[in-house]
This record gives sequence, C-alpha cells and structure tokens, in this order.
Amino acid sequence: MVEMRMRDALREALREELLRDERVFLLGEDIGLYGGSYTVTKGLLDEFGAKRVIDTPIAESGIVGAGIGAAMAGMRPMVELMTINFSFLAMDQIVNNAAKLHYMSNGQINIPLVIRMASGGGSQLAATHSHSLEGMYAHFPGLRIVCPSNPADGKGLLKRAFRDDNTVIFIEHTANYSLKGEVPDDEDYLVEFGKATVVREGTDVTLIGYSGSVHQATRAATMLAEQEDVDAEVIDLRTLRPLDMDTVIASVKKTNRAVVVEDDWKFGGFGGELSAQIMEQAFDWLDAPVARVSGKDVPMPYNRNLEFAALPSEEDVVDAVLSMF
Amino acid sequence: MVEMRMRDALREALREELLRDERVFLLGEDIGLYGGSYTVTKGLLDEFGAKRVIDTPIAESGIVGAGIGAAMAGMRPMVELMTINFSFLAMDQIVNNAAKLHYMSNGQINIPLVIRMASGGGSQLAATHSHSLEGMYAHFPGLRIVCPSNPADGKGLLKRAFRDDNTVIFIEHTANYSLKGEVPDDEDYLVEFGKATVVREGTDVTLIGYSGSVHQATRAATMLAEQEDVDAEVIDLRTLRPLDMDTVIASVKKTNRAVVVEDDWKFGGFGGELSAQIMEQAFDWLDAPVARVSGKDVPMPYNRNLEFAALPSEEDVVDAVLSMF
Amino acid sequence: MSTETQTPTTLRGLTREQADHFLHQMVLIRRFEEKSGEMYTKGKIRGFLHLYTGQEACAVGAVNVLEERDKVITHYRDHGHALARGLDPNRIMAELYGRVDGVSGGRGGSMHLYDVEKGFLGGYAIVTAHLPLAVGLGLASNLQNEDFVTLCIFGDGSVGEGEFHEALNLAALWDTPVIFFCENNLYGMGVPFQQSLSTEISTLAEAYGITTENVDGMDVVDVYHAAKRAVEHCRAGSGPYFIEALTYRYRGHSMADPELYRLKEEVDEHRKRDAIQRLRSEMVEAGWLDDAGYQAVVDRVEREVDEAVAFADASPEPALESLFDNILAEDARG
Amino acid sequence: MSTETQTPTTLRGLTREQADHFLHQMVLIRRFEEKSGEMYTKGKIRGFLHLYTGQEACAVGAVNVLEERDKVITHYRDHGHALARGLDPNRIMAELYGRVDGVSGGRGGSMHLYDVEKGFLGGYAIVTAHLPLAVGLGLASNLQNEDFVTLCIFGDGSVGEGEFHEALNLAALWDTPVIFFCENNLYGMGVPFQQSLSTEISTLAEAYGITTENVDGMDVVDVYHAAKRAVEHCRAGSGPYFIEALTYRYRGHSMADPELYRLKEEVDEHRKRDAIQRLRSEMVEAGWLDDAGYQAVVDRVEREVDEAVAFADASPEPALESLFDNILAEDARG
Ligand SMILES: Cc1ncc(C[n+]2csc(CCOP(=O)(O)OP(=O)(O)O)c2C)c(N)n1
Ligand SMILES: Cc1ncc(C[n+]2csc(CCOP(=O)(O)OP(=O)(O)O)c2C)c(N)n1
Ligand SMILES: [Mg+2]
Ligand SMILES: [Mg+2]
Repeated sequence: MVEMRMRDALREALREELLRDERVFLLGEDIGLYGGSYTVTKGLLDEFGAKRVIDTPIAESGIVGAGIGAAMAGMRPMVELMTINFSFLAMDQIVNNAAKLHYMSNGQINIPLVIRMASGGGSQLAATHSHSLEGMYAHFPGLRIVCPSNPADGKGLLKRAFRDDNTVIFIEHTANYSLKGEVPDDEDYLVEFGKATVVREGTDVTLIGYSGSVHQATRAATMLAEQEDVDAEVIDLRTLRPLDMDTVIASVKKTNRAVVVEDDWKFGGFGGELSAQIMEQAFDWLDAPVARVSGKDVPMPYNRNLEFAALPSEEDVVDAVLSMF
Repeated sequence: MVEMRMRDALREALREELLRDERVFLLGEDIGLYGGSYTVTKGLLDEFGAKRVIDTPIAESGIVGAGIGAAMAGMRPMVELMTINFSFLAMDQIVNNAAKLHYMSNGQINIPLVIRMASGGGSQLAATHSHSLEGMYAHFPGLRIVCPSNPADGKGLLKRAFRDDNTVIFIEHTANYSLKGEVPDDEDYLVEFGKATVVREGTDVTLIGYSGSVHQATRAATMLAEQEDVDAEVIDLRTLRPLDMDTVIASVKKTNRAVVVEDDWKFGGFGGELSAQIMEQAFDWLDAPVARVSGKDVPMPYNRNLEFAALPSEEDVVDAVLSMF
Repeated sequence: MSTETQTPTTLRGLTREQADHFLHQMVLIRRFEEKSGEMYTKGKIRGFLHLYTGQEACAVGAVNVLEERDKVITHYRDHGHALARGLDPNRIMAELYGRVDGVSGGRGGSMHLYDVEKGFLGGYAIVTAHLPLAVGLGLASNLQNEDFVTLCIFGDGSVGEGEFHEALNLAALWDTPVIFFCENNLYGMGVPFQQSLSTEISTLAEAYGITTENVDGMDVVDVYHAAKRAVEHCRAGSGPYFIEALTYRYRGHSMADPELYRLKEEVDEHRKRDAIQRLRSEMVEAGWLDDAGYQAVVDRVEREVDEAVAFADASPEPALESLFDNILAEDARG
Repeated sequence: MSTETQTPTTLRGLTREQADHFLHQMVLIRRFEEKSGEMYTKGKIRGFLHLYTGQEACAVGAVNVLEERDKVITHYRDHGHALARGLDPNRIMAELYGRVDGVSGGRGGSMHLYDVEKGFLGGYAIVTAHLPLAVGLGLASNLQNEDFVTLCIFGDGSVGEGEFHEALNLAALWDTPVIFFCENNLYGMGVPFQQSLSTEISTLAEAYGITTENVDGMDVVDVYHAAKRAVEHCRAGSGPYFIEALTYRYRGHSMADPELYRLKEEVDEHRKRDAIQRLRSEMVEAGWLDDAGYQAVVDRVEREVDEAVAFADASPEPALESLFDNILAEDARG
C-alpha cells in the first residue's frame, strides 16, 4: 500500500497497463506535451514516446472513432476527452458504434476501448463546463460506466477497464483528483465491475452515492451520527453499468429507508432509476419514499454562491434523512 | 374538425405557421426536393420557395447551429433532423447552445427554435435507427420536450411550439404518422405545453404513456376491461418537459396503482423519473410498487421477431397490471 | 504467351481472368440487387433497403485490388461491396431476411453487414460515422507495423458532415494507409451533390494534402487502376489516398423513394454509361466473349441468386432467447 | 487640412483619430488582462481564465471595422473582443467576479460574456461550437434582407473540429455575410497548430471557395485593412470571407497552464513583435505621439481598469433566489 492522490493513482494505472500490454496506447487532447489538463498523463509521453501517447487535434468524434477503429483491429486504446462536456461531440461514435458494434455484428467485433473524461461541477466553470453525465451514458446498453470515488478504486477500476473487451466510459470527478488514499501497489490489483462497496455500515437509513457524491453522503452520515443520533449506511456504487443492486437492496431491507445522492440534475437523472428499482425490489420494506438529493435543475451558474446552491450538499442529505423519520 | 393523418396534421401546422409569421422558415435534410423523408414537408418548397424551405447538406451540428444563430437574430426557424438517431451529432448544439444561452446570457438571448425529428422503433431499421430519446432530452433544463400521440395534438402542439421563445424538441413517433384523427381547422388552435390528458377514465390502475406508448396503454386498457374486468385509466403526457405530474398524481391517488409505459430502454430511462415522482408524491396511496413496462435493454435487432420481443407490447402492460392485484 | 492467339493478352491492363471475374461480379451484384428489390416487395426483406444497381464498377474495381489482410469498411449501401469482397451471397441474402445464417445473425439487416474473417468490417448507417473508424484501422496498421490497407467507401452526401473533415485531417496528419473512396452518384437522397458541398469533392480532399484522383465510376477498368495506385501508395507508407468516382444509382435512394428530385430521362441517360455493358462490349471486341459466353455468366448468376434466396428462405429465424446475446463481449482479462 | 502641419494625415491609411483609438484600446486590453490575472491570483476571479495579452491587434483591428448593427461572436478568450466592441470594462470585470452587474449577471463568467445591445453575441467555451451560429446569423441577415455582417472569431486549435468544416461549407453554400477570423496564436492549449491541421489553415479555407487572406495578427493596421476588405465583401453580398491572423499569446493558455510545451525564449522572441509597441513607435515616427502622450494613455487606462476593479468589488453577489431565473424565456405567443 502506498498513499497517493487520485490523479497519481490513475497515472500509475495507465503506466502499468502501457508496460504490461503493448497493444495499449493513449490518444487525446493535450495528454502529451501539455501533460494532461488534469496532469493524469503527465510524464507518459516522455516515458513511452509519441507512438503510444498521441496528442490529437481537437476533434472529439474523430478521435473516439479512431479509437474504435484501432480497437477493432486488435489494439487496446484509451481516448482521453479532457472533460465529459466535450463528449457530446463524440456521442454518436460512443452510442452508435462503440456500444452497438458487438451486438450488430452478432459478436464478431469487439471494441476494447477506454474513454476517460473528467466530470462534475464545483469549480466555477459555468454551464457548458460542469456536466455530470454518468447517468446519461448509463442508459445505453453495450457500454460499461465506471465512476470511482477514491484512489484505490481509481487505480483498480482503470486497470480493470483495460482488461475488458468492451468500451468502458471511465468518468473522473474533478473534485476527486486531489483526494489522497492508500493504494495497493500490486501490478495485478484489479477492482471488479458491478460490485458496490459499503463505505460505512449503519442501521437507520441507506445513503447511495457514486463518484463525487459518495463524499457528501459520507460527510452527511458523520453529521447524522454526531448530531442526530441517526446511524446511516453509505454505499458507493463504483460502476453504474453494471449496477450492483443486490448490495443496495440488502442494505435497504435492513435500514428501511434510502436516499440517493448525485450531482446531476434530478429530473430524468440516474437517481430516478435507483429510486424506482428500490421501490420495485423492496417496496414492502420501505418506511418512507426513497428520497433523491441531486443537483438543482438549472444550467450551472458561474457565480460561486449560485453554483454552491445548485449543487447538492451534505446538509441537503441530512435534511432529506431527517424528513423521513 | 377535419379527419386527417398525423403527417398531414403536422404539415398543416407548418403551413399555417409559415403563412402566419414571415420569420418562420424551415431548414433540414431532404425537406424540399425529396418531399420530406416522412412526407411531412411535402409541397412546402413549391408553395413557399427555396428561401423559406431550405434543403441542407447532411450536417446535423451545422444546421442546428445555424438554426440557433438565426433564432438569435430574430428568426423563428424549424430544423428537421429527419430522425432522432441523427441528433446525437447535433447534441452539443442542442444541449450547450440552444438550452443554455438564455440562462448564461442572463436572459438577453432567446432561442425560439423548433427541432423536429422522427423517433421510435418497430420498422426493422435495426440498432442505429430505432432510438427513443424523449427521456434523454427531457433531462436538460432549458429545453421543452414535446411528443404528441395523435393528429390533433400533433397540430396543436406544433403550432404552439412556433409561438414559444425557447427551443422545442418536437418528437414524432414513426408509428404515429399514419394515425387518423379529427383535427380542428381553426388557425389559432394551440395545445398548451405541460397539460396531460386523461385518454380513458378508470378506477383500478393508472397507465401512463407518451408518443407511441399511449396506444399500447390504450389497447391494454381495452383488453383489461374486456378480459379481466380491470378498469384502467390512461394518461397521455403529451409533453415531458414541462411535465404535468398533477394529472398523474390525481389519478394515482384515485386508482392506487400505476404503470409507466414507454418504448425506450428501461434502465436509466424516463420511466424511472415518473416512477420515482409517483412514489415521492403518492407513497401512501400506492397499493403496489409503480411498474415500468419498457423496451428491453438491448440495441434494437433487425429481425422482426427479435424486434417485436424488444419492444413493449399491450400484453406486457396487461401482465404488469395483473401482477399488481 | 503463344503468338498464335489472335486476342490480346490484356484489356486496358486487365488480364482475361480478371475481366471474367469482374464481369461475373458485376452481373452478380446487379442481379442480386434486383432480386433483393423483388423480395422487399414481397415483404421478405424489410426496414430500409438501398440498392446498388448502376454503381457495380465501383465495388468491383476497388475491392478487387485488396489482399486478404486488407479491410473494407463502407456505408449502408453495402451489398455490392460485400459481394465484391467475396462474402457468401447466401449469407448476405439471409441477413437481408433477418435470419440466423445471415452474416450478422439477422441482427444487423441490410445496412449492417459484417464478416470479420473476410476483413469486411461493416456497413454503417449513420452517414460518415465510419470514416473515423477507417482512420483508426489505419492507425492500428501503422502501430502494429503491419501494412494492411483500409478501403473506406462512402457517398457524395456524406462530405458535408463534420466527421468527413475530422477523418481526412487525422488520416493526413497521421499518414494512415486509408483509401477514401467516394462514390459520387450525384445525389444524397434527393439532394444534388452540388448542394452538399460548396466546392468539388476532390478539390477539398486535395487541400488536406491527400493524393487525390477522379475516376469514371462506371468504368470498372478505370476504377481498378486508380485503386491499384492507391493501394501501392498506402502500402509504401505514403499516407492516405482519395478517389472520387463519378457514378449513378439506377434505383431510388431506398425502396421508399418516390424520386421526385430527378427525371426518368436523366436516369435513362446514365444507363447508357452502364458499366456491365461497357466491359461486356470491350470483352467482345477483344474476342474474349461472345453472346453465349455472356449468357453463361447470366445463367450462373441466376443460379447463384436463386440459391441465395432459397438459402435465406430455409434459414431459421433467430431464437427469441438469443435476444440478449452479444450485447457485451466476454471479458478478455488479457 | 492645413499645409502648415508637419505630420502626415494618415498612418498606413489610418486617421489620427483611429490611431489614437486603436492605441488606447490595445493598451486598455493589455492592462485589463494583466489586472484580471492579478485578481485571479487573489481569488476574486475563479474558474477558467484565458488572457488575451499579445493578441490585442486582432480584436482592435477587426472589431473596429464593424458598424453598430453588425454582430460579434467569439470563443472563450473573449475579454479583448468585448472591450474592442465597446462593452463597459466595469461590467466585464464584474462578470469575471460573478457579480450581478456583470454583463451576464454573474451567470456566465469569463468564458461566456454577452451584451446583446452591443451586438456582442457571446463568448463560447465549447471549441468551434459558435461557428455554425455565425452561419445562422448570416443566414438571418440574408433572409431579413438586412446587410448586417457577423464577425466570427476563433483560434487555430478549433480548425480540427468537424463544425469548422460544416460551418465553412454552409456559409459558402448559402453566401452568408460572415467573416471567419482565425487568431492563429500557434497553439491550441499545448498543441502546436501544425498538429491540429494537416495543411495550412488558409489553404483549407480557400478550398471551400471562400475568399481568404493571411495577415500579420500583431499589426493592427494590417488587420484593420483586411477586416475592412472583408466587411465590404460581405456587405456587397459576395458571401463569407476568411482571415487567418498570425499572432501570439504571451501568457499560458489559462491561469492553470504550466507552459511545458514552449520555451521562455520563444515567448520573448514574439514579444519583439508587440503590436502596442509597433503602433506606438509608428505614431511617434509620424509625429502623432510623444512619451508624455503615451504616458497619458497609460494613465487613463490605469484609471479605467482601477475603476473596473472597484466597480466589480462593489457589485453585489446575485441573490440566491435568482438561481432559477432565466432558465426559460417568457413565452412570446407572437
Ligand atoms: C448522420 C445521418 N444523417 C442523415 C441520415 C439519413 N440518410 C441516410 S442515407 C442519406 C443520403 C446519403 O447520401 P450519399 O452519402 O450520397 O450516399 P448514397 O445514398 O447516394 O449512396 C441520408 C441523408 C443518416 N443515415 N445519417
Ligand atoms: C469541444 C472542446 N474540446 C476541448 C476543449 C478544451 N479546450 C479549451 S480551449 C482549447 C484550445 C483551443 O485552442 P485555440 O482554438 O487555438 O484557441 P486559443 O486558446 O489559442 O485562443 C481546448 C482544447 C473545449 N473547450 N471544447
Ligand atoms: Mg450519393
Ligand atoms: Mg490557439
């Protein structure tokens, strides 16, 4: 175990995979000379050279498409789209090619591609640059959606992504990049997809988060324990597709209450899916409707106070929990 | 009142709006010479000329962007994207420009733009050409999402769309184009946004649909009445954003049971939002968990039987209802 | 070669074997398409069906220069390219029917044919979306130090899309061995190609610094030689190559097209350039073919196409239980 | 003009009034940007901040040829264009602070400045996404039979995007009065422009059939004359115009940029081309300016920028209750 930040854990994963498998290469905007806009790829161009770490033009569709094509031909590319906000421009490639070619070709074509992108609000980047789209991508069959909340998972899930024969959408919350944590240094350390973790055990209510919102949920759980004598269980989903409902349902059947926490807009967001599934699978166990604590349904404003008001906070989670009793 | 098909009702709406307001013009792929791929725009080039009915290159981002720009300058354009499947290519323009400019400019800029597109499966067009994305677009604040199920609503909602100062995503299910119905011929016939209709009154269960799925729900209601002595209420949402939850909740408080019916994939779909909101607002009235009858979570297969299996049917709705009692 | 023979050994650079092969393939494609149209009318084939009649010289001239390790990637009007690449006509027809023996197991249909073993990487129904994939294939060829070439086929209507630009630019920047082959059949659905692009297609391609040529897309020999130059160029590591082939489709855009945008006279005019008739008469002139020989080709093709229909008719529907198969690949964990 | 004056009446075609105005605007932009950088370091401004220092001649030379009814639309590096267009420096600074008096009410921030009354239709933070909007503005100008011109500004990094192609093509097809003004500052973030496009930017623009010129983007007079030709061309109904201006940004891409991709020496080399110094010395040569005169400009600017900061500091934060305002426009029902 070594203590490191998320960004360094992710870099380690990329390095190890580049060393392990010569089919792995990286394509992306400013991943080379610039050192990566969030420094995740820093130093990799120097170490692996311009054939394996390729700076691309700003052409999201083109480079995701090129990643798909290279994957078809047996390579194992990673494409970094800098931030998830720019992925709208590559959406057709992701949704119509990467996600569907295996099915449409009746299993003849695999697209082992990792698409990495930074996501989330909270940095005053305003409406065009503050999206949380984990849930939007989770809607499409044929993809895997991975959204780690801590450095160990970041490394283990990213390494696991390179071993997958399918396209993995790997989403990194910008608020997590500087988080520190213990990370296994085993080269074969992998984190399985579709296994949620119980971050904190509790008996009174289940708080469900992913990516950035795990931390609001955890802080809320601490506040609830210290100030309200409520013992909350916190679940980190880790991947949205596959989704580990077993862990969620087991918890809800114990606590009889659930709150979904996410940064994304509430209306039509992934929280609705979680809420609906909990009702479908644990209706008779619920003592209160499943609550959703989400971002407000508004394009993200630049102003700091407005942005803060638009994002879900631990206080919002506490309030939601208290209103259930 | 005149009896006409959906495609003709839509054409009437376009014609009347072109006649009424000289700022209205149409941009799109094959809307002119070809006559519209679903014949909605047929004859309009001849009647209004090439300045108001403009055949464009295949360039979804470009033409939606041009529509936005023209709207900024005071025009009232309609852009036809032929089918919703191609809208992934224009998604950034829709989501980052059309939906957000009013907010980001603090109300200085309006984008009165109508984006029309055909949607839905059932015609054996396979995975790339069978999307139902009403729910995906409904997630974005700043847009209006309109999805009529019958000719009268088609005409009234489309005319209403041209009177809106915001961008309206107007989604036409291909299975509805040939549907016949009575349509008011009043030039000022408008259908309000955010008003659901009770298509059939009932007391035992509420079936909620939109666009194509209203018809499955209605057929299921007939089967339930005739074969199972279950009296179902059927609601047509008509617009997803704004969403009329009042009508839905009033019905559920009466029937104590709800089934959401939609073509789209279940996982992460709009049905989750509806299900969650019903739980949130009518938890104590529910005798059973809200059920979702949706498309199967699979890229749409070409084969007719597989496609049929992938789409929700009236039998699926009936089964879902019966399992609630 | 014996001096006694009175026929030439080549026809504009084509051997007799090649000419025979090209003629057979073009007639096969023509007849296969006509039959597909019939089967569509009978309701055996559904969805969107885009026929390739008129454009046979493009597929046959271009695809035949490739070697086994090379790749073909194309758009939704893909039957001709698949047949030229040697995919089994039976399995193509079965795919159009949506049957289990179809090249895509009945999941893809007419617009989405795949046969990876044959290096046929698909028909793509989203206009221009396969061009970036071709660049990626070329990139892989370079990174793997192999020298396989990718033939990427698309229509004139697709040149207005942003991905056309992104793909050409990336291919040129990265020197990928990709042949961009534009079948300019004068229309994208009902839009004349002059309304798709403000300039000539080949002028634009050239502006990226890509070696470009224009060919007569209704002359299989012309197409063949251009494609051969293109393959040599790519194989030599000189980067991408662009070919614009002027051709014409005899049928509507798809089976649903009312063809309001062109006159029957225009179609008739282009039929005079017919690629099959042209090769046939050149072969006759060369003394390589007589009426009986041509009839033999037609008869052979008739049998092949009938067999394809019989095969498709006999092939079972996919099992309903298979609906969820192949959404995700088995993990490699490699 | 009196014959007694010993100074020329024009400086490479610029009147003395114009030269004074250009000098003042360039110095204002320079100082405004330096101050913004300071305020960022102090935490008064947050998010992404992209400074414009070095490129002043582009904004000032190009924007000043426009008339009131014309439109400006640009990317996220937009302070310079906004100032040149005459937006109130106080309200721009307030926007960078995120305050209610900001041009976008504090909702947009540095990358999203708007002032519709001034025909300033925004900074756009998604690279290239405003180019299609410019085409739409041009289309509206044609349809309304007005002759307003749209100046659309973007960077060298944005030419690899598909929308660059779609926009240029549509503009050329539809003869829209749009000036595409590319500020080639040699880098898109850390990517040298030769890595963004396989050809010269202006070569490609020309291939669409668009009238194109290259100018020295660090010479305000050169830029001004090119832009003037462009406006005349557009106003005459001759369709779009493309200008590639070679320039340089002195600071990093944004405040977060470690500038690993270029050497300090390179920056110093380009500083020798400084547009302000160039105009200043030409004005001195022409006898239009002396050291005191220049100092007066600097002093005036200093006051303006200080006032902007004071204004921004005094401007209130938006009320929390306003969070949901302006998501949707009031219905027109017109
Ligand atoms: C992105 C996208 N936009 C629109 C369509 C609808 N569409 C299908 S084919 C076609 C015309 C394409 O014409 P061209 O590229 O010339 O090929 P051709 O059909 O002539 O072979 C259009 C508009 C589509 N499939 N994909
Ligand atoms: C679609 C998109 N992709 C990536 C980015 C991230 N990004 C912001 S600015 C920039 C570089 C743009 O360079 P250029 O167009 O040359 O403008 P400059 O910054 O040099 O003025 C990049 C890659 C973005 N904002 N939008
Ligand atoms: Mg064509
Ligand atoms: Mg630049």
